[in-house]
Amino acid sequence: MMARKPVTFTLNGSERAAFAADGQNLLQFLRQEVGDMTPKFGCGQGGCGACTVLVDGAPHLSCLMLAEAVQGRRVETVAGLARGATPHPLQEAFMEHFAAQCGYCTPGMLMAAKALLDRTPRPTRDEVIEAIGGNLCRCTGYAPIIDAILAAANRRTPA
Amino acid sequence: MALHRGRGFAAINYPIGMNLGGDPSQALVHSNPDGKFSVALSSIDLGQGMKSVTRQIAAETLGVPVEDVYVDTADSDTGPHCMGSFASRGTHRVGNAVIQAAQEARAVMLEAAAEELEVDAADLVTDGRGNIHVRGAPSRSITTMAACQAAQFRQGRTVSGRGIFLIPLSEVDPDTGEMTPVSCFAHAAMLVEVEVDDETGEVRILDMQSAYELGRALNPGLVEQQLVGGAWMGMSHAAWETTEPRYPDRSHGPVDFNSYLMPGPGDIAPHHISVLERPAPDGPFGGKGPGEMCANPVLPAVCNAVYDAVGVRIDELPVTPEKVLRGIRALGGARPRGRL
Amino acid sequence: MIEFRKEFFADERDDDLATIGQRVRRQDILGHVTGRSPFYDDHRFEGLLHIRCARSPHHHARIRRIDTAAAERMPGVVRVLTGRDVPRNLNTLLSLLDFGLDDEPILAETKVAYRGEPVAAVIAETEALARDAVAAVRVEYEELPHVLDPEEALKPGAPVVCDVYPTNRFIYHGKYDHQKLRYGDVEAAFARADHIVEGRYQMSPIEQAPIETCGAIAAPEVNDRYVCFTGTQGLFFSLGTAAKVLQMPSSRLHFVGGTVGGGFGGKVDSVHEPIAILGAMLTGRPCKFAWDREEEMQVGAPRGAERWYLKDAVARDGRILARKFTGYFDAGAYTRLSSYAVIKAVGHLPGPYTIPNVHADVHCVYTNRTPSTAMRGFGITGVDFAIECHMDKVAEAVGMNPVELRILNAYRDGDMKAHRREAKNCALVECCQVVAEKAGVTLSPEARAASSRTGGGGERARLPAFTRTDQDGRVEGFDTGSYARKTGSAPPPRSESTRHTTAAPQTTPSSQPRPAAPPPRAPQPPAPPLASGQRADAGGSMPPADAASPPAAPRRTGALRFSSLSGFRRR
Amino acid sequence: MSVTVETCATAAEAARALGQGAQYLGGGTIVMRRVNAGDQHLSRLVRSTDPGLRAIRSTSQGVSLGAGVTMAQIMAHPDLGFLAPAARAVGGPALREMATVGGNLFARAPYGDLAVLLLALGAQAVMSDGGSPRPLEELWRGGRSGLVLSLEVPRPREARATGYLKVARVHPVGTPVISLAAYLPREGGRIRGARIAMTGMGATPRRATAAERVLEGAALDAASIARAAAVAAEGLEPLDDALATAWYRREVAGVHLSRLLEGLERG
Repeated sequence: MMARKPVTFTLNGSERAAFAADGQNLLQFLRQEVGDMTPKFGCGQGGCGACTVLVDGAPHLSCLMLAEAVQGRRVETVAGLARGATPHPLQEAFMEHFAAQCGYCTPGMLMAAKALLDRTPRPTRDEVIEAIGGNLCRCTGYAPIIDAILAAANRRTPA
Repeated sequence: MALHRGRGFAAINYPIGMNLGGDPSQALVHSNPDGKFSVALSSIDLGQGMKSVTRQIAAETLGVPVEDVYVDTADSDTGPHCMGSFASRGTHRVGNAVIQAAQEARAVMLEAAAEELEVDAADLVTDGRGNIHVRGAPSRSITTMAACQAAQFRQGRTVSGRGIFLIPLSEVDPDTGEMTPVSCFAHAAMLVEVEVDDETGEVRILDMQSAYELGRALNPGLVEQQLVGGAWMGMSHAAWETTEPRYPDRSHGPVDFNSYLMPGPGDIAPHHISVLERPAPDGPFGGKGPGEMCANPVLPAVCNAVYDAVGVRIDELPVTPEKVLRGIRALGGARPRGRL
Repeated sequence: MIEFRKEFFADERDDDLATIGQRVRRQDILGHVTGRSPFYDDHRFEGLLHIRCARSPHHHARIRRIDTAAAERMPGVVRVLTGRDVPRNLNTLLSLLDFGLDDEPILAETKVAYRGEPVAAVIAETEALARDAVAAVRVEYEELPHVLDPEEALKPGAPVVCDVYPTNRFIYHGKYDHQKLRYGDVEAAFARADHIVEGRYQMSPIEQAPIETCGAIAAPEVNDRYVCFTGTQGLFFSLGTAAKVLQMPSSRLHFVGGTVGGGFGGKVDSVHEPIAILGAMLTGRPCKFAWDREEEMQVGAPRGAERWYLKDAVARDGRILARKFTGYFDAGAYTRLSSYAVIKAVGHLPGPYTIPNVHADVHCVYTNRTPSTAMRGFGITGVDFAIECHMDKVAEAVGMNPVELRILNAYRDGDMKAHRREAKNCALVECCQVVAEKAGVTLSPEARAASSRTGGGGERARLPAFTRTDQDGRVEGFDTGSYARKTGSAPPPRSESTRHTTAAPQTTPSSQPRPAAPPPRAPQPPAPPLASGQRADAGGSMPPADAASPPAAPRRTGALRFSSLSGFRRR
Repeated sequence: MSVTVETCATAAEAARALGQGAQYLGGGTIVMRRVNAGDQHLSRLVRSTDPGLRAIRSTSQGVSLGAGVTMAQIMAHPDLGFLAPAARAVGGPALREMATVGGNLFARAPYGDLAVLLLALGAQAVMSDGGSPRPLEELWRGGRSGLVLSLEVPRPREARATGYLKVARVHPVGTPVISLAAYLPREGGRIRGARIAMTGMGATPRRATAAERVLEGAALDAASIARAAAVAAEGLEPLDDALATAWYRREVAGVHLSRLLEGLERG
C-alpha cells in the first residue's frame, strides 16, 4: 500500500490531525480521512468548483490540492460557516432567495462567496459574477445565487 | 465590425408525465401522537423541489400548518412505489397520491375530533393553523394535536392514509398512432433578443421575454427556480452545449467543463417572466409541472433571433460562432431581417 | 423578474388556499446551505471498496479475449468482474414495463458496440489502485466496421450495431420498424397548398451534466440483504433493474436515495446499482461505483441527437393545412429509453397547433455511439426546436408576423388533435398574447381577441373523413408479447442455459470455450425480418442458439402490446 | 498511477530529485488533475517548499517571477499591473490562488493565458541547470532540461505599448478560443521591436511573426492594423478542438488582432 503521511492543520477553527495517502488530494482527505463531507466532488479536474474550500482565507480547489500541502495551515469549509445554530448571512440569503435547487454546488458556491465578502464586503454585481466564475451550477441559472450574495453583503453587519 | 440585433419568437406546449406502461405513484401519510405528520415517499428530489411541494400539498389537504408536515424520501423499505422523478410527472402524479393519502388521514383526524367534541365529523373544519372547529362556531374547537392524541391514546385510531395515483396505460395504434399520451399540457411563449457580431459570428443573448402557463403555481418560489434555471439551460442548449462538436463524427468530444460549454454567470441575460395559471382538471390543486418545458422555447427562439439579426438560418444545434460566420460568408455579409 | 398574471383564467381558480400558492421555503434548504444534505456519496463506510471499469477503445469490435490475470495480481485489487459474473447479463431498462427486448449487456462479453462500453469492472481498496488495475486489464479486440450516422445506419449493408435489432431499428408493436402517425391525407393537402415549406433540423447530443456524477454505494446489510445508496432518479426503476440483473428478489434489496445532486434525465439508467451490489455480494464489503467527470461526459448516456425533416402545406392566409414529419432518434448502441422517446414525440405532433392533416414516420435508430437516454424535455425538446424554427420559416413564406402565425394556428379547447384526442385546458394563445404585449409586438385585432377557450371544437373537433394509411416498414415474426409474459414470470434460476438463452441473440454463443476466437463477422446486410423474428424468439425461451445454424423458431404472431405494470403488480 | 510524493526544502534539491521519470508538482492545477485521473505515466512527484519559488523581485530592467508565483500573487502585486490582465484571465479566483507562472508555461494549448503575454514581452526562463536564461520559444521547442526556477520579465517601456485580449465562449471563466498579447513599443511614432503572441494558434503560444513584420517600423494606424490583421494567422497552425475548428481560429485571428491593436491605437 501507499505511504501515509500525518497532516496537522486547522479545520474550521479546531486543530485536526489525520493521515493522508501519498498523492491524495485535499477533497478526498477531508471527506474520507477527516470526515467533513461538506466539500463535494464534481469533476476532480478543477472545472466545477463544488470542492471549493478556503485555505488561509483564500479559495482553493480541494480536488487539485495535495492533502499534505495544508500541513500547518487554516482550512475552512461550509461546515464551519454558521455560528453555532445561527446561519451565516450568506446561508440566510441563499435560503431566502431560493438560491439552491439540488444543493450540490451550494457548499462550494458559499465558500467562493465568503472569500469574496471577507475581502470585499460591498461587492458590485460584476465582482460577484467574477467571484463565482469558477463555480458551476446546473440548476439555478446563477441569477438567484448572484442576488443572494448581493443581499447577504447588504445585510451583513460590519465585522 | 458591426453588431446586429435580432428578435426571435417561439411557442410550445408540453405533455405532463409519461404514459408508457401506466404511470403510478404512491404515498403514505401518518401522524405522530402530537399531530405532526410524516409523508413517506420513494420519490426523488433532484433539486426540483419534490419534498417541498408535496409537503405543501399534504399540509393543505390535512388542513394543518406546513411546519407540521415533514416529507421523507426516498427509502424503498418505508416509501411506497413511485416510478421516479422524470417526465415532469412528480408534482402531478405524486402530488395527487399525496392528496389521496392526506384525505384519508384527515378523515380519521376529524372523526377523532368529532368524538372528542361530541359532534358530527361532517360539521368540522380545519383552520390551517392547527385547530379543528365546528363550522361557523370557532369556539367549539380542538387542536389537531389533541385530536391526534385522542385518536391514538383514547380511541385507538391510526391517523394515517394511503394514496396512489395512476395514469393508466395508453395503447398506441401501430397504424395511426392513436393514443392518449398524457393527461394535461403546460404552455410557453418566448421572445429572445440577441446581438450577433458579423465578423466573428459570436452571438450574445441580451434579453428574454416569456410567458409560461403551468397550471396553478403551487409554490411561486419553486416555479421561479424552474423557469429561471430552465431558461438558462435552454440558452445553453441553443448556443453552447454538445457532447459531440463534430456530430456524427465522434472526435473532439469534451471530457471536462473546460471543453463542455455552458453559459457562465457572465453570459446570462435578463429574463422577464409572466406566469399564467390555468388549473389542470386532474392536477393537484390544478398544478401541472414546469420542470421540463421551461427550457424548450429558448432553443428555437434563439435560432429565429439569429436569423432576424443577420439572415442566417441555423438548423443544426448548437448555434456556434463558426456556423453563424459561415452562414454570413455564404450570404456575402449579414442580411438583417428585422421582422419582429 | 417574475410576475403572476392572476387575471388569466381567474374564474377557473380559487386563490384562497392556505399553503398552496405560498412562497414557502424549501424543506431541504437548510441542509443544502449547511452542506449536510445527505447525497449518496456522503454516507461513510468502513472498508469501502472502489469499482472502476475497463472500457472499449473501439466504436465496434468483437471481443476475442479478456485477460484480467495481471490486474487481479495487483496490490489492493480484491476482485475483477466480467460479464460471466453477472447473473443475467442482458437487459433493457423498459423491460420493467414489458417494452422492448433485452439488448444490452451489463459488462460486454462477445462484442462492444460503442467506444467506452464496459468490458470488466475492477474492485480495489482505493480509487487510485482501481484505476491502475483497469489499465492492466488486457482485452483482445477484432475491430468491426462501425456506423455513426442514423441515416447511414438504415442503408442496406450498414454494420449491424445491435444483434437483437438486426435492421438497426427498434421494432414497434411487433409490426413496424418505426412509429407511425397518420391523420388525414397530407399528400392531398400538399397538392392544393399555396406554399410548401420544407426543412431539416438536427438536435445535438447533450450531456445532462449534473454536478454530482452518477453513482451508487452498496453494502451487505443484516439478514442477507443489501443496502444501496444511490443517486438514481427512479428508486424502484433501479431496484427493479438490479433485482432482474442480479436474479434476486426485491425483498433482499434496500434502496436509499431521494437526495440527488441534479439529474436532468441522466440518472434513470440504473447502470451503477447492479454492479455496486454485485461487488458487495462477491466481496462481502461495501462497494462504490461512480463515474468520474470524463465518464459522465462520454460514457454516460446523453440526450440523443435527433434529426427531423418537416414539410408543411400552407394556405395564403397562413393556415397550415398539412404537416409531414420524418424523424430519426439516434439511440446509440442500445435502446435504454430512446424507444419511448419516439412514442412520446409522436403523441406530441404536430406541436401545439390544430392541423387537419398530419403524417409522421419516426425511427429509433441504433448507431455505434454511446447509448442515449432521457433528458429534460425528453422526446419533445428536439422536435419542438424543429417545429418552432419551421414555424418561423412558414411565417416568412406567407409574409406574416411570427406571433400572429402561432395564434392563428394555435390549438384551442375542443379541437381534435392528431393522436385523436380532444384538446382541453389550452393556453397557447394567451402565452403568445402576453409575450407580444410585453415585447411590444403589434398584433391584429383578431389575434388580440383570440382565446384558447373560444373558436375551438365544431368543425375542428371532427376526425378526418379519410386517413391515408400504409404498411411501409412492416416486419414479420416479432412477438414481443410472449417476451413480455416471460419476463413477467419469476426469473428462472441462474444456469448456463438461462444465461445463454438471454444472450442468444448474439451470433456467437458465449458457451464457446475461451479464449477461442469467434468466427470473423464481416459487415452483413440487415437480416430479413423473419430472421429478426427468430432472434426475438431466441431471446425468449428457446434453447441456446447454435453458432452454425440460426435457431429455427416457430413463427409467432400478434402485435406487441404495452402490458401495463407487469413489473410492478407482483410487488 | 498510485504516486509517491517527495517534498524538497530547496528548488535545487527538487531539481536533483526530479532525475528520470519524475514529475514536478507546482500549484497542482495540471499535475493533480492527472493524478486524479490515474495517469499511468506518473509515479514520482517532486515538490518544493522553497520560498524563493514564490518570490517576486523587481530588477532594473524588469521583474523576476519565481516559477511558483501564483496568478493571485501577480494580481495583488502593485508593480505587476502590466501582467494583471493576463493573470486574471486564468481560471476563477480559486484556481488563480493555485495556478503558477511555471505551470502556465506548460499548460496544454489552448491554455497559457499568461504565457502568451510573457512571450510577447520577451520573458526568459531561468533554469535549475544554470546557464543563461532561455527564451520561452526555446523552452517549448523541447530540449527542456531541469526545472524552471523563475522568469525574467522585461518591464514594458511604456504601459500603452502592451495589449491583451482573451476570446472565450464562456464568461467570466472560459477556456480561450484564442488569447492574444501584443507589445508594440514606439519610437518617434514608429513601432520598434513589435512582438505579437497568440494561444490557440499552435501547440504552444506562438508569435505572429508575419503581423510583427508588417508592423515593424510602421505607425500604428488603421492601414497598418488592417495589413497586420490580414496576415495574422500566417505561418501558424490553429488548433482544432472542442471549442473551435482550425478554420474558425484562422478566420477570426485577424479580426481579434485588429480589435486588440485598435485598442492600443486609442491608447
